[in-house]
Amino acid sequence: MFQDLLNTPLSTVVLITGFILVLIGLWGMLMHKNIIRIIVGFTLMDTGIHMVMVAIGYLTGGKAPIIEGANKNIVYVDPVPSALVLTSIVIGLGITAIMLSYAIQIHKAKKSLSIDDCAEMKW
Amino acid sequence: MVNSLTNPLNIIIITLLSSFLLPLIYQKSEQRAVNLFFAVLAAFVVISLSGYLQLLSGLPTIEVLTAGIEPPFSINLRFGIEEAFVTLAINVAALLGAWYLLPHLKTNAPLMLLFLIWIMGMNGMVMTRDLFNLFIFVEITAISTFVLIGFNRHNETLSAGFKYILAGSLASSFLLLGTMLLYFQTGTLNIDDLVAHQSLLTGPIGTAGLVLIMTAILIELKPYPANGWGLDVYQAAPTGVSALISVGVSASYLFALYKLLPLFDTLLPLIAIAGGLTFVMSNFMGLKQNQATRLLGYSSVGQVGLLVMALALLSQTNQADHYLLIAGGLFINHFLAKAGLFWLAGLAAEKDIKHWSHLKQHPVIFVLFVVLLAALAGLPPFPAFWAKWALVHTLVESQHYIWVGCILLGSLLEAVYLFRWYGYAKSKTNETAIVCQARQTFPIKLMVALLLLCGHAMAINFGLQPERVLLPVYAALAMLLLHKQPSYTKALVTLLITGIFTLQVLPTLTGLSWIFGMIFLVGSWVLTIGSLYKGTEQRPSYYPLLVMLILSLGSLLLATTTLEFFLAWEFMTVSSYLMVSLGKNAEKSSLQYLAFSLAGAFFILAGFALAYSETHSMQLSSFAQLAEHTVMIITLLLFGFLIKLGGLGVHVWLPGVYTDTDDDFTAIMSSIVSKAGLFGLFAVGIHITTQFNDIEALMFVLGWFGLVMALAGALMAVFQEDVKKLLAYSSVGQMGYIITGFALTSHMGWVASMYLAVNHVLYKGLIFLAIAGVLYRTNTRLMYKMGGLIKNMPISFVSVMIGIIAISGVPPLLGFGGKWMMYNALVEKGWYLQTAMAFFASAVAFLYLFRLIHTVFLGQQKTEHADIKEAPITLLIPQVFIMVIILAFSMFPHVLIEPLSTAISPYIASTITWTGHLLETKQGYWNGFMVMNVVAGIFLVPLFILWMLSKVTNIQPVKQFNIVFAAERPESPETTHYAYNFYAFYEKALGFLVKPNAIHFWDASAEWAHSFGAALRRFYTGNGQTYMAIILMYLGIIYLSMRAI
Amino acid sequence: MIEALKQRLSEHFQLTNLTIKNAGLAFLWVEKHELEMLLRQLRDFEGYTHLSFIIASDHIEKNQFKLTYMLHNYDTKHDLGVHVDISRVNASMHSIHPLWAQAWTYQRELKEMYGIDFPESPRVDEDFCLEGWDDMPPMRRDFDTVKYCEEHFDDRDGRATEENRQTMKVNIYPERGE
Amino acid sequence: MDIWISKIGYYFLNVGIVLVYGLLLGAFIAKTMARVQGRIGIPIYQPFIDILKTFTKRQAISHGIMFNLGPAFRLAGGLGTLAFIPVIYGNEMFSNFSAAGDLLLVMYFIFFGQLGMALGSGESGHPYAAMGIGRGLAQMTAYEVPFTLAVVAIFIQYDTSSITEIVAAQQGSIWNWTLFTNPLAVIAAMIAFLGMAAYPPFDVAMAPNEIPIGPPTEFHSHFLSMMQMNRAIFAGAKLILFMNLFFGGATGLIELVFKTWAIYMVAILVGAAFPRFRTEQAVRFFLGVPMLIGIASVLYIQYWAQ
Amino acid sequence: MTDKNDYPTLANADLIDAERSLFCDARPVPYEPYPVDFVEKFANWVRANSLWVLAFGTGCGAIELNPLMTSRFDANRYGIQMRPTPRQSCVIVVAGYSSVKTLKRIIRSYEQMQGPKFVLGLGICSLNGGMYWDSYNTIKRIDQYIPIDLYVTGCMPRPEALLAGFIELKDKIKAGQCDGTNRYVKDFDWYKANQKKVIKNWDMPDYNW
Repeated sequence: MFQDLLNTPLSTVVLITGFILVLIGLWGMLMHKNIIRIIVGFTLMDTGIHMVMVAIGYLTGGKAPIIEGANKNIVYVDPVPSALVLTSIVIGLGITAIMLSYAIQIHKAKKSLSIDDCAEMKW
Repeated sequence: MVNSLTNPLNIIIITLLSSFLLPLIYQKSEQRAVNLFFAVLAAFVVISLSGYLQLLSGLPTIEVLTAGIEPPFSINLRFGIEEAFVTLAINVAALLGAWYLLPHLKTNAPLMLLFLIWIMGMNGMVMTRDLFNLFIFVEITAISTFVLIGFNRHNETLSAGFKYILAGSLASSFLLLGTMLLYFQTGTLNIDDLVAHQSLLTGPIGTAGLVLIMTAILIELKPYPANGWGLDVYQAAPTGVSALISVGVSASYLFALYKLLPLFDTLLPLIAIAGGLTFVMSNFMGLKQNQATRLLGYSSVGQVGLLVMALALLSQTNQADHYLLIAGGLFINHFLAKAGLFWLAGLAAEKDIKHWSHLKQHPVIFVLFVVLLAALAGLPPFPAFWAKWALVHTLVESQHYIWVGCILLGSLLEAVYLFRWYGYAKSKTNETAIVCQARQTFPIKLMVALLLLCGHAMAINFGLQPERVLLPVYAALAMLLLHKQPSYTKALVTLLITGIFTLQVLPTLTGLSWIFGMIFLVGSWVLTIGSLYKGTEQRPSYYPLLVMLILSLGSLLLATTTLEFFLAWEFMTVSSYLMVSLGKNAEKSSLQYLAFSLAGAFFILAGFALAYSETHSMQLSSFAQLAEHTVMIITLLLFGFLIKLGGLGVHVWLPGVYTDTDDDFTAIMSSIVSKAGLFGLFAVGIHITTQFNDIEALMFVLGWFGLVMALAGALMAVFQEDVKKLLAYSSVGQMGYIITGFALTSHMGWVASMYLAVNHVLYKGLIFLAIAGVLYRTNTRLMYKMGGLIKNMPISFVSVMIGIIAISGVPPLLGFGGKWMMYNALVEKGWYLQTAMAFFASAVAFLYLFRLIHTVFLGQQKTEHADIKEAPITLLIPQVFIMVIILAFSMFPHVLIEPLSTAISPYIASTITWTGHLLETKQGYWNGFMVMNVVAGIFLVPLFILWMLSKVTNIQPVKQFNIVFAAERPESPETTHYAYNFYAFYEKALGFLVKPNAIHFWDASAEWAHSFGAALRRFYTGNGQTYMAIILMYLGIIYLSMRAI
Repeated sequence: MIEALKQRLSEHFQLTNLTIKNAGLAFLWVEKHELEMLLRQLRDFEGYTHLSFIIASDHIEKNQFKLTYMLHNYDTKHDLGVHVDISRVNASMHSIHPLWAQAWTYQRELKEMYGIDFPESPRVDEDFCLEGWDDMPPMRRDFDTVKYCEEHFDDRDGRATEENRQTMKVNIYPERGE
Repeated sequence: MDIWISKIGYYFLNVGIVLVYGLLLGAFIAKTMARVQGRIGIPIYQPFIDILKTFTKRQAISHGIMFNLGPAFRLAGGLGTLAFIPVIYGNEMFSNFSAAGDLLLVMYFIFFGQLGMALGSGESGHPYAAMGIGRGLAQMTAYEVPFTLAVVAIFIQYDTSSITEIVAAQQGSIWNWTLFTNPLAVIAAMIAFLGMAAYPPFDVAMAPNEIPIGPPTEFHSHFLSMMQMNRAIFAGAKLILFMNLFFGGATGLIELVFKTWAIYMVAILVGAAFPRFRTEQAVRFFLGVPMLIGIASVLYIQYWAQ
Repeated sequence: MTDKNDYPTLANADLIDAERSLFCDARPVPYEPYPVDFVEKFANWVRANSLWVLAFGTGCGAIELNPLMTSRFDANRYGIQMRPTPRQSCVIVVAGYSSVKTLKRIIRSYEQMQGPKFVLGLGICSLNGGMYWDSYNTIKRIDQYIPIDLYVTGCMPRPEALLAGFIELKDKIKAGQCDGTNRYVKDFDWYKANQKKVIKNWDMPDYNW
């Protein structure tokens, strides 16, 4: 039993960790009132998703996809997710930056960082 | 070379290039940076336009391959006709929006840059065929949106922007995750490839991926209830940005959804439900909304929901041609109208729609506002009208009846809150004026022009001649140019236009249409003469709308297909609504009128669509082939027409409308416009003569309905103090007889019905014109405040007297003919108890008729009315004209009855015979000519006695207080004139029959709809975390219901 | 019973006199300023809920009007008259229409016939029975009705006046004569 | 042309007969009532004298043209109603202008005089006139219901609305009268007749003690005499109508006199025995049992008798 | 109808301006007998045989009018009827005393009757004031205010006497002696002066048409 657990491929561990991070991030976004904490939650979730992406692309025993010659026996890791992850990390960074700048502006305008103070419009 | 210049990829390349250049140039010269900025946007437009034109001319779809490798191994963009159309729309909107936003944008180079990137992102979303690339463009768009929303740094904007970021990032996370899951399952990111490998997507991972992607895109399209953040953005963001979010961003997401639809084959019902729910619910919630921008937000959300629903439903029906027409029509309509309205809201700078009346002081903006509202509400000639027509037809054909109900309900609600907005803008005057330059209104004007253009194009697309069917609109727009002229000129031009139109149209009509042509065209022409009496007033919109109304009535007559009919019907509804709304304090009543009229129109639409699904023909004559759905179709059409006729239960709009409109228009409204419903009945009725057996039960119910209506209308009229309300209820009663006559579905019944209709035109027009003169002179509508006016207004008195004798059916005037034929027809049909009921109703009519003439013209005159003059001559001329016609028809009834009989006998065999002047039926006979002569002769006897005795008797003319007053003297005219609560005793006896149940019912319904809207929007707590939770739950629900499927 | 009533009332009011006419009728005298309180007391606590009438009589010798407010008790079937003496000069009295709404009618009549003013009584200045009367109030004892008649209405010639009492005694009821 | 001249001549003969008869009938009824009360009562010629008296009034006032025309309308209404009713069956002399229209025409022409009269008395400006008309019209709407139902029953029964043919269908035997072939309709119609005749209990419109005689309260002198004439002619016409519809018509003057007198006596007897209804009571009354009887008569004829 | 200027007018000085236009201001004119003597005689006979009495109980004598119509005395047989409105009546019975207030109503009702019209004074009070000879509020001679055709004196005269009075009135009418209508018109100013002397609040036109 324990052995099985130890034998779990790294990619699965990463995958599971990623999903756990997503959940933690969501929990952070939903449960914390402080905007900064919400942003932290978002980055956690973002990171989690990236880990999931990487894990999806990984093949057990695969090598880095640097193709030298056409050796069909070598199993390469799928390079596409890795490329995508890079892109999405950049995007996630951008969004985080914007969120933070919003946080600054909100604090400037309202002297508060609570998300409850952002509820002036409803219905 | 040209091709390479107009390569859509250039949109992206140009943006990237200029994003380096712009900040540099900006530092040197602001103006040059702006020039470059517009050059880029113009280049976008040029690229997409040239691409669109090329594709239209038949060139193949442009496939843009990156990295020189075929997909799926590379990212590819596609620029087909659909993409070209959407990008063109987006880019045009972007150009105009940039023009609008320029004062804000040019303060800051990065803002311009972001704007360009934003537009590029939208373009990219439309064009890309790669799922991950889609994600990237989504993010590009989203990031620039976030920034653009927040640039003015208001409290509300910041809150809204942050909530938007939270929701948007959640959605893009879903998208990313879903993309990866699909990739994991299929190993490809290319959409076409994914569609090709759809079979691989059946497992849990694939399904989860699909659900995630679908949810992500749906969330971005702001479905109910996971759209609170979106509404906040619409409300708080700068209107220029809101406009582009509502149109541009939504368009690109919609197109993304459209692209991905093949992937979601199994999820189509869910998408449809999501869209439909959003459409109906957001329109319910719109009822409760008073913030202009948020109202537009609800409308946007609803429209997008409708589009989503239409996309989902139509892709199930496999009707490609309709598909594009409908989606494109709905899309372009929403696109243009919503952008225009958002910009207009920015110009108006007034949050609360109740304070929008300052718009009135700027007539151009006001007209733009009305046109945009009409377009948004899906009224003709704007594209949404055509799209909804086709959509309903398609859905009915594929038996999606419930969806049709949703669409019509949602559209009705939307029209109601939009036009309530119009009502507020129309109401009390606001001191503050709008400050704006022509520069700012330019994009709005262009949108309106494009809307009209698209409507025109759609008309062509539907195989109609736009210059004929859209004539009312164009004529009205042309009349608007005269708006600085005095009322006289406009009235004369109106008479001229309608006169020419009448002369053109009438000779082409035959049979019943000709008779209705006489009613509609000649009748309204004569009544229009009366409106000259308000010559000194400006009445800027009265005459354009009048022209539109009359011309649309004319086109109604010319209609041979259901589409033409419905189009003209809607024109008539809209123009009459707008005319009603011109009256003082007419906000509530005109809104009621619109709501009921549109509901009626939607019933008609549903009926036509159902008929089309059976016969596959839009010809009205194809109704003859109906078999299966006859009863249902006729019921639907009846509902529609009865609402226009003011049928009992839905008559509640009628008194308010007749009361609040201008007095001269009330005459037209009551005597002419109400006949449009009757024309509808006959236009359909003549084609279904062979199916009378099928609908006999329905007609039996309709017969009783008409009589109950006749009685209730008469009874309600009895208890009114307001003279126009009295006449309004009287119209309800008279319409009751006419409906019953139609329900008889026999030759004599129809002749009676038509005869009564012609009568009603004559005497109601006459009375309303006379009363218009009285109201003009006395400035009150309350009858007990009048009295004794016979001395001052003898001709008006004679008009009303002739009118009431004609209504009451007392021989020798023509009203008797109608009653006589009605009873004969009823007895002939075997409807005996109905006959007695009709008689009772006509006896009750005496009560209100006497009250009308007594309390206004007879009795004690008020002191302040002592010096009142006779009504203006322009009101008297049509009255005298109508009186002459009434007397002529009374003397020679066959002049009227014979054409009616001949017009109807092709459809139903005649059962009446003529011997000279003698009209005979199976039961009885009537010689109108002889009756007239006998009565005239007999009348000489008492006249002779009077004359003779006045020779030997000293007759002293006396004044109003010289009455026997129980040996006292009258205190004052007010206390002596017996007028107020005239029939108190009758109310004690029968008042319980006319408790305002219908009004209570509809008031309660409206209240219920509002409360329902209020309950629905409890989701929108304003808290970003709640919104996120809702989004998560939305995902969960979609997933669960997906599993359930 | 009526004595007991008087006892109770005397605790609060200065009752100057009490006359018991018979078992069902009694009269009280009260000062002008106490009248309203007394009536209120009688109405609210003693059961005299009904105001039958208000009359006045002219005591020209004492230069006084005597007002009589006649009350009725439905429970005991007892009538109680309350007398008030007021001055004849600029005669004026408090209005009791707040106590009994119908009092304004009597007060209007007294204003017209005796010239007793009741300030604030509704419509007290309007004509009541006489229309356009412009002379001294006719019920005052110093109003000379015969003189007024001679001034305003013409006699018909030939009207003879006999001594009425004598005529009756002699001609009509001779058997009762003395 | 000759036929028209003779027709007009015959018509005025009819008018004369009905006028004299109507006046005599009124006097006879008054006399009868007087006898019942133990009085001698008016001379039988008193109505004639009354009419002449009002004609010999030498002064009059006028409230306006409509006021003058009101009685003219009223009289024309009575004359016209008579003109469209055949008085005696099978006699060209007494058929009047019944060829111009059927029963429906008569039923609607009854309103002609009432309407004109209402306008005339309305112009007098007297509130009692308006009140009386309001009451009268309200009551009229109610009693028309059982009457119409009865008439509809006759329509069905005889399948015609021509008065002449209705009378023709009742000839032959006394058992052919509507009274016996369709008693329910006759009951309904006779109850309605009580309302039409404006005798107690349905005389609230003219209530002399309350709103001094209602609509005609301002009319006097020759205006009044025209209305008196109309009262006689109109009553006669209505009686003849009822006789034609329900009691087999008349083939001779004596039969006419007897039948109409008998019909009139119904109203008198009821009127002598009942106090006055208020308007709303009258309305409710007619819309109660009489209406149900009328409906029953229609249903009876429609489903039972055929 | 005839124009306003066609007839002689009255001042109506006691009406306020706003009300003056509400009342007719014509002065009454006498009527001439029919030009043919026979017609006039016949008309008088007709008038005498159809006496419509205004049902207006002006005073205590009104109680005597009621039994007149019932079975004991049955005035109907002489062509006497009650009418509820002065417009249609030809006889007004001044029944007993009349106070100044009632006099105003009597005058108004009398003027609203259409001629030929007749007045019957009932009871001694209408003749010379009777027992009200010294009342500040009761007029003594009714004939100073309206023309009287016949007195039936007594206090109160019984219905028999009243009936006899009516028959006497009929005879006078037949003889053409009842010209009260014209007398009133001819001596209009005298009557009006007398009326205005006793009626202080004259809030009506000078002649109530």
